[in-house]
Amino acid sequence: MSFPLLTVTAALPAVGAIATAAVPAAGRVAAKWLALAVSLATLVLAGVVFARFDPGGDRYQLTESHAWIADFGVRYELGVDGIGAALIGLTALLIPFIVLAGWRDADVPDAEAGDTRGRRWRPTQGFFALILMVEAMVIISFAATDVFLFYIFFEAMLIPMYFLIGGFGDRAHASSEDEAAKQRSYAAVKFLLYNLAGGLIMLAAVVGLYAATADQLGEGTFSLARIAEARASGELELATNTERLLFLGFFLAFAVKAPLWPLHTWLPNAMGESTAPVAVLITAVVDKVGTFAMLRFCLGLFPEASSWATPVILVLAVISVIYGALLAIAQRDIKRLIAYASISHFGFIVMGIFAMTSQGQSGATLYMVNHGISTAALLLVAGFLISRRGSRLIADYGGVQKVAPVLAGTFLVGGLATLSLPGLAPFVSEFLVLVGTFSRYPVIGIVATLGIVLAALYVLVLYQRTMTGPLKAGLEKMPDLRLRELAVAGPLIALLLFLGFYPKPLTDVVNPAVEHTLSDVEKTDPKPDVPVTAHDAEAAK
Amino acid sequence: MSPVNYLYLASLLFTIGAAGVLIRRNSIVVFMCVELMLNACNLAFVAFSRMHGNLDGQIMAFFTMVVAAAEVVVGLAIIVMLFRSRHSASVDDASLMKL
Amino acid sequence: MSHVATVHSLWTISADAPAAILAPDIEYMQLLPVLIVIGAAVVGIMLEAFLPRRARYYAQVMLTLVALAASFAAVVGLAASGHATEKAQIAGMGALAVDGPALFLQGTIALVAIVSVLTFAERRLDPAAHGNRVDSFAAQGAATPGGVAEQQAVKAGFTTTEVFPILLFAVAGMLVFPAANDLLTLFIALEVFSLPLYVLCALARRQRLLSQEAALKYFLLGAFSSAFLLFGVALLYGYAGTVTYGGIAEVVSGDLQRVDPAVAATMGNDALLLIGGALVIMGLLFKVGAVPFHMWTPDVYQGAPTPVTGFMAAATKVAAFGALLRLLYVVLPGLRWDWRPVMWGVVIVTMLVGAIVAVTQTDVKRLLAYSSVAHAGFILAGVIATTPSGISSVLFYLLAYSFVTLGAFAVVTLVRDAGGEATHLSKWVGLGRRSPLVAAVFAVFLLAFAGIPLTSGFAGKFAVFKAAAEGGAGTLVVVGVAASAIAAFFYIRVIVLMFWNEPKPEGPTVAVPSALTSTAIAIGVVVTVVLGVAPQYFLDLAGQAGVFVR
Amino acid sequence: MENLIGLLVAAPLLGAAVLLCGGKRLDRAGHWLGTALAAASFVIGVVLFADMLGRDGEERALHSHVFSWIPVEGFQADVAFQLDQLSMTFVLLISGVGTLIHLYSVGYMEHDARRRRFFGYLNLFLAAMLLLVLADNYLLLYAGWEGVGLASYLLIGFWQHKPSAATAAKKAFIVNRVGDMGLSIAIMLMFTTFGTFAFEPVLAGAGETSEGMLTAIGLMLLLAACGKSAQVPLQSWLGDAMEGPTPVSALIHAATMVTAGVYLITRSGAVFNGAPDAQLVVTIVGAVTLIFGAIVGCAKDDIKKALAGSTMSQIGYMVLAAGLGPIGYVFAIMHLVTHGFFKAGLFLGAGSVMHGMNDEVDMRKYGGLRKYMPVTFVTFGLGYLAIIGFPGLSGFWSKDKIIEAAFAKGGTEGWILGGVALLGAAITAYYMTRVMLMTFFGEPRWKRDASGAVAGASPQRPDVEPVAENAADADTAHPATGAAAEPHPHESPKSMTIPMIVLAFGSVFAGGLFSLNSSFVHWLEPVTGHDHGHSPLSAAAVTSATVVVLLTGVALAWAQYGRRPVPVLAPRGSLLTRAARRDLLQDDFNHVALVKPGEYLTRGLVYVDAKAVDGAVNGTAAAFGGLSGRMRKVQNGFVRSYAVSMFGGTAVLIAATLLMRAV
Repeated sequence: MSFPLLTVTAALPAVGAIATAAVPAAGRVAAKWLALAVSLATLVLAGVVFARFDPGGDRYQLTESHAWIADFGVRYELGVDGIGAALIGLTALLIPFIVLAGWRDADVPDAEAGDTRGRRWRPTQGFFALILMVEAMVIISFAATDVFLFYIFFEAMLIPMYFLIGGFGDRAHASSEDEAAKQRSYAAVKFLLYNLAGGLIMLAAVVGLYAATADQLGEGTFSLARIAEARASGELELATNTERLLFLGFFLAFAVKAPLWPLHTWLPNAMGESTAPVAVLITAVVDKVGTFAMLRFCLGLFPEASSWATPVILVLAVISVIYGALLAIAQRDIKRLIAYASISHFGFIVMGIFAMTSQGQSGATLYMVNHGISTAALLLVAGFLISRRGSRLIADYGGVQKVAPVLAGTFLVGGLATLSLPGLAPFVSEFLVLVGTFSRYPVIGIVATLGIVLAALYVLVLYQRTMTGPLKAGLEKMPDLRLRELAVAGPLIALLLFLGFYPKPLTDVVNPAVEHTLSDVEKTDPKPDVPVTAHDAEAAK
Repeated sequence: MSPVNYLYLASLLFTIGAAGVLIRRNSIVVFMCVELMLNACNLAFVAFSRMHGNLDGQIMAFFTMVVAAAEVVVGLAIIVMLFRSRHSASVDDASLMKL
Repeated sequence: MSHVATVHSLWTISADAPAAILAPDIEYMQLLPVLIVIGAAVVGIMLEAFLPRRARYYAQVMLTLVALAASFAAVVGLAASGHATEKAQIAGMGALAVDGPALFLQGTIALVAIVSVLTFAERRLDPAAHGNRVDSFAAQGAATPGGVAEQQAVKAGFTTTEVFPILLFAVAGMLVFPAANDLLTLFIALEVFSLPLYVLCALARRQRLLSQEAALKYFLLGAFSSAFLLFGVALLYGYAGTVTYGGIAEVVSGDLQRVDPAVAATMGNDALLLIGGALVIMGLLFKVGAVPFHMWTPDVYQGAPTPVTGFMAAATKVAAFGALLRLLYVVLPGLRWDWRPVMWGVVIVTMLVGAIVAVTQTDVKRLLAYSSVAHAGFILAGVIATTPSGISSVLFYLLAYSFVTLGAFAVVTLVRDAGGEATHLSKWVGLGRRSPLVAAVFAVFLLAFAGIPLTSGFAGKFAVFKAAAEGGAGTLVVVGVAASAIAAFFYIRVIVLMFWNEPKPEGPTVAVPSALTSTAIAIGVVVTVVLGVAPQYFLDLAGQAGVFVR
Repeated sequence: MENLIGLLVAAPLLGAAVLLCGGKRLDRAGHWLGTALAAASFVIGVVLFADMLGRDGEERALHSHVFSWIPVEGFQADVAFQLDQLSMTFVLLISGVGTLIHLYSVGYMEHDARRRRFFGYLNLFLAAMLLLVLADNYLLLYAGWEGVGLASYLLIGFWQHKPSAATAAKKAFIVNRVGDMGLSIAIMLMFTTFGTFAFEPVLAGAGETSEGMLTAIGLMLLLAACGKSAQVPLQSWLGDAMEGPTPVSALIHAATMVTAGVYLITRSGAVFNGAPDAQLVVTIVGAVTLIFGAIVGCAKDDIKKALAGSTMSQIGYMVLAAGLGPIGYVFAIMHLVTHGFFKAGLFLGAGSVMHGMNDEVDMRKYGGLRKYMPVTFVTFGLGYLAIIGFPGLSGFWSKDKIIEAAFAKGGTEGWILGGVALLGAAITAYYMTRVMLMTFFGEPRWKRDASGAVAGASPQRPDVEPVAENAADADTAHPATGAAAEPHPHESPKSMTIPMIVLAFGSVFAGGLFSLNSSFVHWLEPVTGHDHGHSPLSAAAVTSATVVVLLTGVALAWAQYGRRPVPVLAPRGSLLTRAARRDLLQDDFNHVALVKPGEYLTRGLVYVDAKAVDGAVNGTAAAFGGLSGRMRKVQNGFVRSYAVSMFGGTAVLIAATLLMRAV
């Protein structure tokens, strides 16, 4: 029995969360440092996972398997393939920045701190504890190789997220505190109900999967390995309609999470009302579980149905790409703008996944990572900006670069990453996705390419309105980035540049996993019309 | 006379009792209707017992009487208590809780 | 002609000496759980009669707890000695079945009762009246609300310690109910636990008018339904010539060994069977609160003293579902194709109505009442799966659900304002700010109700849905999922207003409970989490217990 | 040697990184560091050039594979360089001119507080541009392509506090993005067709695929070229790009970046050769643009915008030439190089003028400056002669060849294209003469401080408004210089004049040098290929025709601006003039055709998102609420109605059971 690395990686933040929550009200600062320390320790562990993962090795590595709920055919089975490893790395990487960026977001206003209920009411501890709890659950769901285990945490993570969104909205709201509270709880409830509804549909599908396996294999099972093996040996033959229904059940849940048009409307509210770090947590970490699950479960469990649904899904994806971008252009609220931009990007990811080409899927996986980092950079800097002025409206800003050049600069880099400028990480993934899609579905690919123009539009318009031009009244005193904030923005940008020029470390890990997935769905890349001799020569050597 | 007729009678009584419960307002009367239904059941038991030629049905009837008695004890207590606090025995007045 | 002869032999004394009546032999050990409770109840009445008033409270509480604990121990003993499985048998001249489901449910009921007693005995919540600590029961049930008698009773520091023996009687009835092996026992048990509940409902200390109204409604409707049940019994008797489950089942499935020819002539009329079966099922559906027989639930839950509500909501459901299971699986399996479609309808309507109507409720107790209706629907989905996993899933769900319910109602007793418990939701606004712990605990229970993973609610829901799916009732699963989605909405609503709406200055206070209620709530939380995270052991238990003796 | 190639890019990149991240402490020496690094890469370029000359024709190309960039199954994008004659030409041009302009900027940006960042951006541009021309595959080229776009965005908008500058920068980037879309689609097409997008295999395999595919690729590449090289229909950004500091206009928007399109087309020669239709489109675009730009150039009173118009039209020449195929490639590049010299020189001259005139850009407020800034006058003059193609100077050699080639295309096309080219030459002569006269000859029109009065008077005059606006912006641009004070024209410092002189030499001799026994042709032939088409007109005839038309152009301009004094306020002018002042209504067109509809679309979608998509969900929720509200009414509190429901329920139960048995 080898050392249960994955379990520990996931358990550490969970334990840390409990510890953080237990810190008495007086020790707010201590709680913050504790949370930061835990998140960094987790990052180290994730680094170990990433290092221990051998691209040339088995499909799933660092596996653990224990009996759990025999009656439900559920086992506690963990294991990472390249995709999982990459995303666990991303999660562990972003959390410290999120913690650091949210350092002051949950401080009790002095007004409340004094009064008696300050004694019991400890929002700061709660805030960081919840973040760590989310991290733990996300990591488990990236590592789960048992459908039920995944489902449990896929659903459970909604609760801490729900409290993060509803409980800690940013104070930067136009109207009164009451109004803000209303908006917040509306956003939080919307988030939860959308995802819960999706999850419940998935529950039906999960039950159905159990029934199917129990019916054909004698005992019901949720283990990916077992199912794959049974399918390979022909023990398990899902009837076409059954498979399609089950697929839809799973896909809907993931499409809500991911969010795919037209199931996206919860995202702008959620991201708009929550603080920037939480918004990052939503879009950069939690939503990735959705796209990740499409790749691992939809394609892995229901290959035929996946190819059956591909055309429709691709159309929805490309609609998301364009639709999200157009709506982003029209937004007046910085965070909502970024939210719609994310919708557009998730469209790209889904497109890449269902293009069923190795470029597309590698691109999609890289996209998940890169989008996480770039959105984090952009959104966190935007958060710093918002916290300075106390408003999310673009119209309240202007000429910031004059007083806060560094802030403006980092913001611009984040924006350029969002419009996927070559040299920054997202370009690599976006181009791979486009090529991958184009090589099988040219029309879709071309339409999606429009997205890169629209992206330039919304990013640059945002930058122009907020950062350039004459200085808006009231911003004269705006301070530039503080050290803590630089510590957040700097590394992220460095990472964007590094991965933009040298994504090899990631691609090496991801490629084999993608090959496995493609073999699941029994798809091969379309061959070029003209096999160029020179190219073949290159490939040979 | 065939015992089956007693069954018809029992059903009739049962129906009358049920109808009474549905249409009468006075809680005492409603309660009496319930008792009537129970007695209809007794009649049915006895009739069946007669048809089957075994005693189970009659034993059932005895138990039912006891139960009915017990119900009276509890039921009347409740009704009287309510009457004392409201000065009304109408079941329709007891409708504070709704929706 | 022979027909007349037999009739004649019934009441004419024949010349030869009557056969000696041999005394029945009762397996007292197997009946111990029930006997202990009944005995204790009787003793309790005695205590009321003879003990001085001051001493009664403690004596009663001790007696009740001990009795219930002993009863539970007896159940465990029986199960351990294999009566749940290979030594399962019919006891008491065929009156009671001692088998897996019976013991499992009896154990559950005993535990539920113990926890309820803790909440019954709580005396810290209400402010002391004239220096006497008071519990949530009327000083003197008979005294008119607000009348002189009542004031005197309060001044004298009377408390209705009778509730404990009454509770014990109810428990006794409930222990018998799921074990009842003939329709007579079924009916008697039904009445034995219903009548005490009617009384308990009427004994609230605050808002006595509501309490009495609840009692009246519960009583009238209960009596009404039991009359139906009884008529059903009569018809089944008419159909089969016997009231034992085994006997009826034989007639239904048509394999008759020991039926005397006389009866054979007059039985087997399917109309009687179908109508009778429908009536009996209706009587049980009333107890579990399935639509359209659910309408008593909200009013009674709201009016009854909250500890009683908790007890009813948990224990009654357990007992009634136990009886329903036995009836459907032992007596009427031969009729599956007749009652299943009908039950489908009931299940769907119950799940949907419960969930939908709850959306607009404004009173916590009524909200929980409707949610209990919805849950009844979920459990029924498992009941009609007609597979072994169906039985075990229902048993597990009942265990999980009853403790969540107890915990939830226990929390409700803590939130109070001048007029006693503040059950209106508007009073709960901002609770999370004032006392995060209580709010958090309640949130846990709500999430369990909503079936969020890692809570017992999820495990149970998955178990029954799984059973239903295996039973080929995929449609029910889908409807159930839809209902859960709707239900989620109002659970979430409560959480929202507890945590994110600014507390109002005249908001409620949270009474600090004594160890009793605290224990009750703690148990609730622990069971909820344990059954959510590591349900396997209990699933095994339910699985082993999943076979009826016949 | 191969390893040096990487350094070409690395040096300026390093400079950019250091200068942008370095912070305040670099403010003092930063600009020199930037210049030094630019010079460094020029030196390396020269070394490599010498080395390349050491080898003969075919073996001159160098390859260097640095590292594997995006390795994905079936998709191998490498960071690898290819240095052949074509790239080498660009390397020298870019790093050479680039270095000079760095030097120039040291003086020009002296008073700007953010000079360090300016040099950072310049270095960034050099790095990206060199990457663009050195890449050995289209994807890496794409990276450089967007890199220069970014640099140009940053530099156009360098004075971000001017809304006009910020807008211009944004416009430039977005219009370029449209072109980039074309490039990325082209790359995808190549990938699906050839399974790769490295130059060698693609160009080698071009023959093996269908003409239709080649045409598609070619058109997409053309779209890219249009965006980057400001060709119709994506030309609208170049005029506004003049918002940037003048050195930027000289380097990026005259000498190097805007010519990237020509590079792309020439580089992809093999593709275009296989797709005549695509080539035809290329020539048409070139022809249209060269007239378009020329006309705009005639009407502008803003000296930089006038020059911008001329840039557009000159690039039109190059694109036209490139569209002609092997006949034209060499001359396109040759004109590109010569143009690089003289246009950069002209811009620097303009900059120097503005430097002396409080950043006044309105030529109507110049006049008679030759006395005050002799060096500027001379260098500018030489540039002027070069661009109008005065016999003997650079422009003459390259432009003349292009016109010949155009005629050599043969057939009606040949005649039309040739005619257009000639006409362009005439107009070029006209507007450049106009600039020359208005700036350096005639009465000084800046003596009395009229700028305030004029600026104040101008708003009623929509046609001159842009001028006044720019003047105002230019004033705010340099906080150091007083706004409306009377200018004291003076010669610029050495750091500015030296580059101008060097470039002037280039614009005089480069053309001749290249044409000596057509050395340039032989230099490039191995890469681009070359064939001498047979022109219907003799070379002599073309040449003389050219000379004639340019003389007429000069004469016309003299008649209009030389003999009579130039009015300080622009006359209303003919319809065409007014249209030309508004860049021939290109922006108005875009506004009506794209911007407005876009706004309506997005607004509409916002409504849809809120009402339809979101509304559907909220509607469902509300529906359940209403349903619930209605259903709870049944719970009316009356025990008897409860009993009724029970009774009814039982009845249904029984009925249903019996029914089940019946069926």
